[in-house]
Amino acid sequence: MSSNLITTFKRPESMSDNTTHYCPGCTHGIIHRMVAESLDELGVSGRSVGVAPVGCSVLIYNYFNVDFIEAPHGRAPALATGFKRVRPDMIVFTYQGDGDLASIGMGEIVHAANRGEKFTTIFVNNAIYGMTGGQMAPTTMPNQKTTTSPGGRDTDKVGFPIRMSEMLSTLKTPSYIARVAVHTPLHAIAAKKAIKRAFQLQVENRCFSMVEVLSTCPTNWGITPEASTKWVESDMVPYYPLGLYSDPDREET
Amino acid sequence: MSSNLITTFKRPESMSDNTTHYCPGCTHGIIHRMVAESLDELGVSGRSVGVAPVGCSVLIYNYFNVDFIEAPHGRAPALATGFKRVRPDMIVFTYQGDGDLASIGMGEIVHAANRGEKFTTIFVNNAIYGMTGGQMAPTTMPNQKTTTSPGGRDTDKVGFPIRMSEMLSTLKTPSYIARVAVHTPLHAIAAKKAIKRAFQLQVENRCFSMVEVLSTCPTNWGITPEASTKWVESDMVPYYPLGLYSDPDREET
Amino acid sequence: MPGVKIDINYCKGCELCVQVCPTHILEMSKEINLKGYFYARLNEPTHCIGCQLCAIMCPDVAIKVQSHGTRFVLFE
Amino acid sequence: MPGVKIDINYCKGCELCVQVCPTHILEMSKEINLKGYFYARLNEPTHCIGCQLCAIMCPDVAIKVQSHGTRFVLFE
Amino acid sequence: MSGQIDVVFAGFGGQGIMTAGQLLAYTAMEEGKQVCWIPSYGPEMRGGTANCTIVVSDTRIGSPIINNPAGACVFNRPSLDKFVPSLRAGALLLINSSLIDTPSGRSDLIEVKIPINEIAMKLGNPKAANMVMLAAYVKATGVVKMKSLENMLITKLGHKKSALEINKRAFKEGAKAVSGLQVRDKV
Amino acid sequence: MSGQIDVVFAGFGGQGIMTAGQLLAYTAMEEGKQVCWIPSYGPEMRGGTANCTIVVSDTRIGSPIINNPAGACVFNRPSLDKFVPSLRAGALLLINSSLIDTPSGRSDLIEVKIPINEIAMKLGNPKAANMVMLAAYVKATGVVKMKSLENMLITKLGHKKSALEINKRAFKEGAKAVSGLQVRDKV
Amino acid sequence: MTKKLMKGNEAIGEAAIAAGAINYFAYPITPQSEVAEYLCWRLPEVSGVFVQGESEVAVGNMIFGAAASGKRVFTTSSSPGISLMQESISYMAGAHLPVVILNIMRGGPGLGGILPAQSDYFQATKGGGHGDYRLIVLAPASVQEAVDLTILAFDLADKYRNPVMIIGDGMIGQMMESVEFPEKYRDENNPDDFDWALTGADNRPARITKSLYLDPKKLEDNSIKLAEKYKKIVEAESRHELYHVSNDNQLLIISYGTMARICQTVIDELADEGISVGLMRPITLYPFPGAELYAEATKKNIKRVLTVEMSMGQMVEDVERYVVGKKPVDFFGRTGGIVPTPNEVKDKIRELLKPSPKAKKTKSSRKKQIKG
Amino acid sequence: MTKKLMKGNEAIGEAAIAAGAINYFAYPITPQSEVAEYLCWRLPEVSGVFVQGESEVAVGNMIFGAAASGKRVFTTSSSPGISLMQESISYMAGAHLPVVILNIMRGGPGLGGILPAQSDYFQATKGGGHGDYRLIVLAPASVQEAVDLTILAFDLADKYRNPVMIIGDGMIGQMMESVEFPEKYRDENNPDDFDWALTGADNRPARITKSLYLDPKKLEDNSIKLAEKYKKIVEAESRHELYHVSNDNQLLIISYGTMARICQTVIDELADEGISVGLMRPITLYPFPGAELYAEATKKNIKRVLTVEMSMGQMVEDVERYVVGKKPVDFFGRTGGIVPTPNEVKDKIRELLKPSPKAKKTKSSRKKQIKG
Ligand SMILES: Cc1ncc(C[n+]2csc(CCOP(=O)(O)OP(=O)(O)O)c2C)c(N)n1
Ligand SMILES: Cc1ncc(C[n+]2csc(CCOP(=O)(O)OP(=O)(O)O)c2C)c(N)n1
Ligand code: SF4
Ligand code: SF4
Ligand code: SF4
Ligand code: SF4
Ligand code: SF4
Ligand code: SF4
Ligand SMILES: [Mg+2]
Ligand SMILES: [Mg+2]
Repeated sequence: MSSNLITTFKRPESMSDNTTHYCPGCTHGIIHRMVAESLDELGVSGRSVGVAPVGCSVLIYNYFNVDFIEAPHGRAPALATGFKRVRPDMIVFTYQGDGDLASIGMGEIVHAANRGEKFTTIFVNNAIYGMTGGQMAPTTMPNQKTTTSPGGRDTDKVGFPIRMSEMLSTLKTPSYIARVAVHTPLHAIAAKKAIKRAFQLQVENRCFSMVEVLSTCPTNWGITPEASTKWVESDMVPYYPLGLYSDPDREET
Repeated sequence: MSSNLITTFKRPESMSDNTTHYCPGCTHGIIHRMVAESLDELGVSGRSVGVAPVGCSVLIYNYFNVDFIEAPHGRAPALATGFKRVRPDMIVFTYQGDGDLASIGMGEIVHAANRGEKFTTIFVNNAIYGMTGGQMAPTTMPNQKTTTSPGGRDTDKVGFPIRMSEMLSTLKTPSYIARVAVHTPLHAIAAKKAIKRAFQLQVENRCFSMVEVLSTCPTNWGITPEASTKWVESDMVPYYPLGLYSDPDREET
Repeated sequence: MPGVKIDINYCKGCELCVQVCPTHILEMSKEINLKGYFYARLNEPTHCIGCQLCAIMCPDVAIKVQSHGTRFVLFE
Repeated sequence: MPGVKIDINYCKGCELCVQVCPTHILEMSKEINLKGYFYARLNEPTHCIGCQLCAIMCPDVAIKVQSHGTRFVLFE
Repeated sequence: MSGQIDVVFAGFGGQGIMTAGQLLAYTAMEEGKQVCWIPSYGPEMRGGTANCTIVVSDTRIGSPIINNPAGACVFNRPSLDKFVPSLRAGALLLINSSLIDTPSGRSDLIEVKIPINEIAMKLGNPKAANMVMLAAYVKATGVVKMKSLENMLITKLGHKKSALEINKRAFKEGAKAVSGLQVRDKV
Repeated sequence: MSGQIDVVFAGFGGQGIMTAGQLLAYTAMEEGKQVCWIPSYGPEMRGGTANCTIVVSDTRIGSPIINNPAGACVFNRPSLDKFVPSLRAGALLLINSSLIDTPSGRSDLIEVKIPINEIAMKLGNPKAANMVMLAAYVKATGVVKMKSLENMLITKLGHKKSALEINKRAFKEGAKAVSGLQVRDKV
Repeated sequence: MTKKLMKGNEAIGEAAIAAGAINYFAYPITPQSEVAEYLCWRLPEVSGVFVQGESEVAVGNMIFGAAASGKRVFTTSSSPGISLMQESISYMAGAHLPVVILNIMRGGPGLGGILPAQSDYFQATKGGGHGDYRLIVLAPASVQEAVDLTILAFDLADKYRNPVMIIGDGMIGQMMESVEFPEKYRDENNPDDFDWALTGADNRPARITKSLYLDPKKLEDNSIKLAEKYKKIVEAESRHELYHVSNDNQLLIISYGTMARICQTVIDELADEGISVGLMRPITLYPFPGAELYAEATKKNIKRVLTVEMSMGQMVEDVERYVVGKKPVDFFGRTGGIVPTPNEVKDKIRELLKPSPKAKKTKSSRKKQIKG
Repeated sequence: MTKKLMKGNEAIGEAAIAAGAINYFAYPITPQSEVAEYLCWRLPEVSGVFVQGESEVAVGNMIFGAAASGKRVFTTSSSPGISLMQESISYMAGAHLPVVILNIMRGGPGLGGILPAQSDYFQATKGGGHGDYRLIVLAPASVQEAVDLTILAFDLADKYRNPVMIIGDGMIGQMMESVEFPEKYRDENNPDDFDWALTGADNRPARITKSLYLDPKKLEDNSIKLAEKYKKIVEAESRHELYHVSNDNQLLIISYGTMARICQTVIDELADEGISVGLMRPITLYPFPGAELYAEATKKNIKRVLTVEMSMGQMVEDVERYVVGKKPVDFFGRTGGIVPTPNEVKDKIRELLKPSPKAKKTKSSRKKQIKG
């Protein structure tokens, strides 16, 4: 390439040089990158603290040049609450899977959102428990096969998938809540915008912010990375509509 | 009274003869009566099991001629799930306060509702922790004074009261969810109807059912029983609109 | 003639029944019951219309209502 | 001429970049990298339009994109 | 006073039992004594009985729980029944005769009946009954000086002039009720 | 075989390490022996190395963890490096020469190189490499009878005729690869 | 009875079914998720109940509710998940409810790791929850024993109306060994057989399953009732196994679970070297076979008592308590997922038995170690 | 320093402020809700943080997150609430985080009651959570000592980077006694003083607060690091008090917290009867003053050692362990909210010291009791 070329896309500063342990094609990596870019662009990575979940992304701290706490399974919002309350000058975020946030951590996320804790949650919904080998999550799609729903999720017995963004946006406390996806570049660009806005609102000390990101788990879905992106579009998006669910700037209803 | 008089209102069979430990004018007692009447009218008290919460109504089992389990604080829906799954032929209900259900027990109620567990929850919302002496609950009204919000609930710091019926009715799994009140006889009559329908749906093995009942706590609100009923009308009902939030018969949205 | 029977030992003197009686015939006694509460009592029994409102509101289910003929159901 | 640089030791061979490249110039190598994956590589460098789609989709942030002049932002 | 002195204040919720006991405790502390006030609290619900024990001592206090108190101020009947059997021989028993019409039935106690509710009513504030009782106890035992007690009252109520006045008068009446009695050495 | 015999199967995920080991364990059990199969599992993520230890014995098995195995079937290079040092003197080491080009470097082992991937490829199913290795090990040690192994294969794969055939042929090839070798008494 | 080669986790699941405990509630956690993955398809075959709870807190309470029915209920988890059940376990013990809980222990504290460990001994045997209560604690050393003890666990739970915990390490869960199940599987409990089960107050007074007693005398009575039960359990249910115990032994090893099997190999190999060592393997960790330990440890020939655990030293406290200073008590342990090899244990024993002129042989080496 | 008459619960709240621990997270539970009710208005006066969490599970994790900042954090609860914190406590210990947790114990197990008890000794000292970890455990006997130990607790937590638990019974919480606070309140910690606090990775490598080590060697290293810390704590931090200990003592009482004060009265009253009894009161329950106990208990004049607890017998296991059979160890306890009276304890002692011809005086009466 000639010398007047400039770099338009590169690894964000906030990311470390380590390669990840994620499976090939797992979109956790894309979401990591967007978080790092947001911290970079807002210039806050030096005063940020992430809270890692238990789930495939438990080792997220290995991939960031940012301080991190490792939370017990599901409790990241409680840790983030504790940290942010004593250090309101810092930028705090949790990064949580769907098992972590929507199953065991339900109480903690609802209450953190309801108290209006001023941290940011990146909620990676891949409709399954990735780390433990593909068990059913509260977000698993109807009829989706998992190791604990070998005949497919039976909604008569275990109910329908929980839509966290919809649920949390019923709370009256102001918040920013959006659902995005990363299965195509266009979706990914929108996702990045939402994530950045979530952090931006925290920088402005406005409100609790959460971005739910539809993500893939090729390994436990048992299909290729490409097929996984297709499945997000064909099966997940219709049930989990993308969009803005709550915004502090929006007129209250 | 002359001999052709018939009794039109009396203590329901399912209630025991014990006097309650509730404070004078506390509407927990009215709600107890309605639960007992519903069991009587449906003829199911002999095959019912109640799950008591931790809260002022922890001793509910002393006032019913019905089998009961005493749950840890907030976990009644999990106990009810366990019991009902192994004895689907029995009628199972939880009776829970707002601290119990909406604070510590958030995870359990959301997931029981979402799995569509076929039991009934009577949710007594008195906007305070009664039993422990009047601390703030997630349902405490904005500016309401409690022993842990002596300056009144500050929504900037702790958020707005949680509206459980609204939140749970966002779940796609079919359910029956209604909010009622008992501060006037007319409201009480509607409340009784809702409670009976909740049990009726369980008898028909239809769905999870929950009735949220706005209730009073004269003692910890620090006002008379009469003033308490007024406060329900003036302060609680506007924030907690009464009505049907979810019904399995209703067209899905 | 319809009427109510108040079991004074259940009564805790909350006065909710007194507030709701449409005929204003309930009042609080000057004596206390075993538990030390001033209890509710029927002042003018003949005016009772058997509407059950008092009973419906009584948190302690202390009130029994009797009426003529078939069960008189006001609100169903 | 815009272009991409793929750090083959980050690449896990997921092929997501290959799928999204609008000019179809990415392909998988026949060799494996240190980790044992067939990695992505640029087939016809001259056709790259620097659109970044590959980089945006790469879960392993293995791709760097370079372009002429001011930063070319396609989608903002 | 020398050594350790202990007393139980007992009645039902709302009679100001805890406050009376605490005022005694504050005063004793102010006089430089070791002191321990401990309530007996019931179930997490309202109502029911209330009582507290106060131990005052010149030296370090051992057990805050007293098997056989040297004094009891009983405000209602159930409290009389509850505490009389455990009082040590020679103990001082002050009975609220406004609400209790039976005697203790023991012959080894110094027993004084005081109609504290009526006295308080006369003073114009039924809520001052507890102060009548407290003053009677203090006067009779000398556990603390009456003057100290009054000073403590001023410290606590200084800003509420009217309440202060009534309570001061209640002190006088209480002291009067046991005038002549001096059990200082016995307890 | 007499006494106890133990072996490690080691390679990376996807090479059928666990399956081969389990088939051996099933067969030994069917022959009436005591048997213990234990995997070594890594972090909760995918990929990486995989290995399992099989202990076969006529009597009750003590430790399922073997310090110094009497046998090792290594499927890739990292496994060779990992297990060679711990093998006991005289142990049988079967090396997958399709992926490993270095020798063990020890002189006190019975070392056999078998290009199992190539053999399997020739048989038309690269996935049968593990069966080639298994058969070679069984043939060389006699830990179980080849016939028993085949019977077990039939039990497990009876319904999948084509897979059965290929695996049977893999057995033959594996056995052939160690023909002449008999370490029965050594291990 | 036919033999099957099965993974410990799956065999335990099948054993529960054999015991008539077809009501299972669990939340996934490595290294025991296979129990759920097995039972989620196996239970429907026997008309059983399988529920994946939303958390271990919920699961602890689901089994609580289910157990009140009089039916047999089962859950499985691993260390952090068991910590989350402590409140419910205390409640179930207080309410005299029979449940069986399996803890496939992993390395701790905290998130720790997923490899085998035995560092939850204290939690299991002393009660990680609040109040005066005890669990019956069983520790299998092989897949077959895991099956047998699982079945026993349900019997003990029903007999004493007390929660029973089976503790195993990751090895027990992941190992495949041959196992036999009973010819005839037990039927589900009939709730009507119990005078405490909640079956509906039809023609009988209502029953209450509870642990609250606002009257302290009644609450103490409940604790005394529990204590009397534990006394019976201590008298009747202590189980252990001796291995190579003889009057030639110079040293007695105390070890449980798979660790004890490794010690068996140690003993066999040391015997070849002419060093005679015996093993006492507690099968019940509560009740701890204390009297039996005392009897063995105080035999004249025993010079020292060595406790071997996959922990920093937990059971050793009980060993010290029961050996009451009669013999020096030593400890060897690895933790965090590291399984001590026979060689390491042998080295430790050789060192302990080495006649050293300066070291006072009667002093516990444990004193020099970390303790408290 | 001026004296104040204060309730234990409130005094402890004020003591935390004095220690610079102005970050408080809690969930209401009797009999300690007054701590929160006090701090909710008192903390804003000192620009502190007060958060009422949604549950004890959440609170345990809020203090976890807050502690990672390097600031001093505090929580208070009572028995069932403490059980719910076990997972987070194990995590915080594993991550070497300093926090202080107060447990005002109530009767258990289960919902139990709300009256004073000491039945969470095991949970506090052995670790109710999973894995090899320990808490430093302090047990005050008076309101003043509650204040002093609360301040000490924060110092110890910071010094050792380990959670510290203060355990008191309902009496400590409800009692009013006169207390003195330090003249000068301590400032908040400055997070920059610590090389582990999360202050933002600005111009330095990122820091991680964690307990996961997938490599078992590293996980074991963490356990060893913890164990070495505990060894130091055992060596340096054991605290106890002796009362009326002399060569005339026939019997030695071991008792802690307010129970020990009741025993002081017992000792005074028995002295009047001519019976000489001494008391050893552990102030630190972990580290347990074991060597000191051994020294006192083995003195020639001591005939028996009596452990007195408000439980069915928990600390007595440690007493047995440290007395190593040198003297008979007896136990007296009441539980469920019943506080033993001095008379009961005196009766027990008189009975124990009665020269009985048939009873073998050297046998522990505890053997006859419920144990295991
Ligand atoms: C208390 C507790 N329970 C269970 C586990 C086991 N566990 C680890 S990760 C996980 C689920 C992860 O799923 P998810 O949150 O969806 O994240 P993903 O791996 O899919 O990204 C579970 C159940 C644990 N570590 N701790
Ligand atoms: C684990 C646990 N945490 C806290 C408590 C203390 N506690 C008892 S009842 C209660 C709140 C009750 O409030 P609510 O549920 O609203 O019922 P109410 O008394 O108002 O009817 C609390 C916090 C407890 N018993 N257990
Ligand atoms: S298991 Fe699924 S979620 Fe986890 S790294 Fe692999 S693909 Fe991603
Ligand atoms: S405290 Fe409140 S909720 Fe409880 S019984 Fe009294 S009035 Fe009712
Ligand atoms: S029944 Fe109606 S009229 Fe009669 S007393 Fe009651 S409220 Fe009044
Ligand atoms: S409503 Fe019931 S309790 Fe209240 S005053 Fe009337 S009769 Fe008495
Ligand atoms: S920048 Fe665009 S054109 Fe160039 S390789 Fe990537 S996707 Fe293809
Ligand atoms: S998207 Fe990234 S990891 Fe995947 S093949 Fe392309 S360069 Fe490799
Ligand atoms: Mg997931
Ligand atoms: Mg409430």
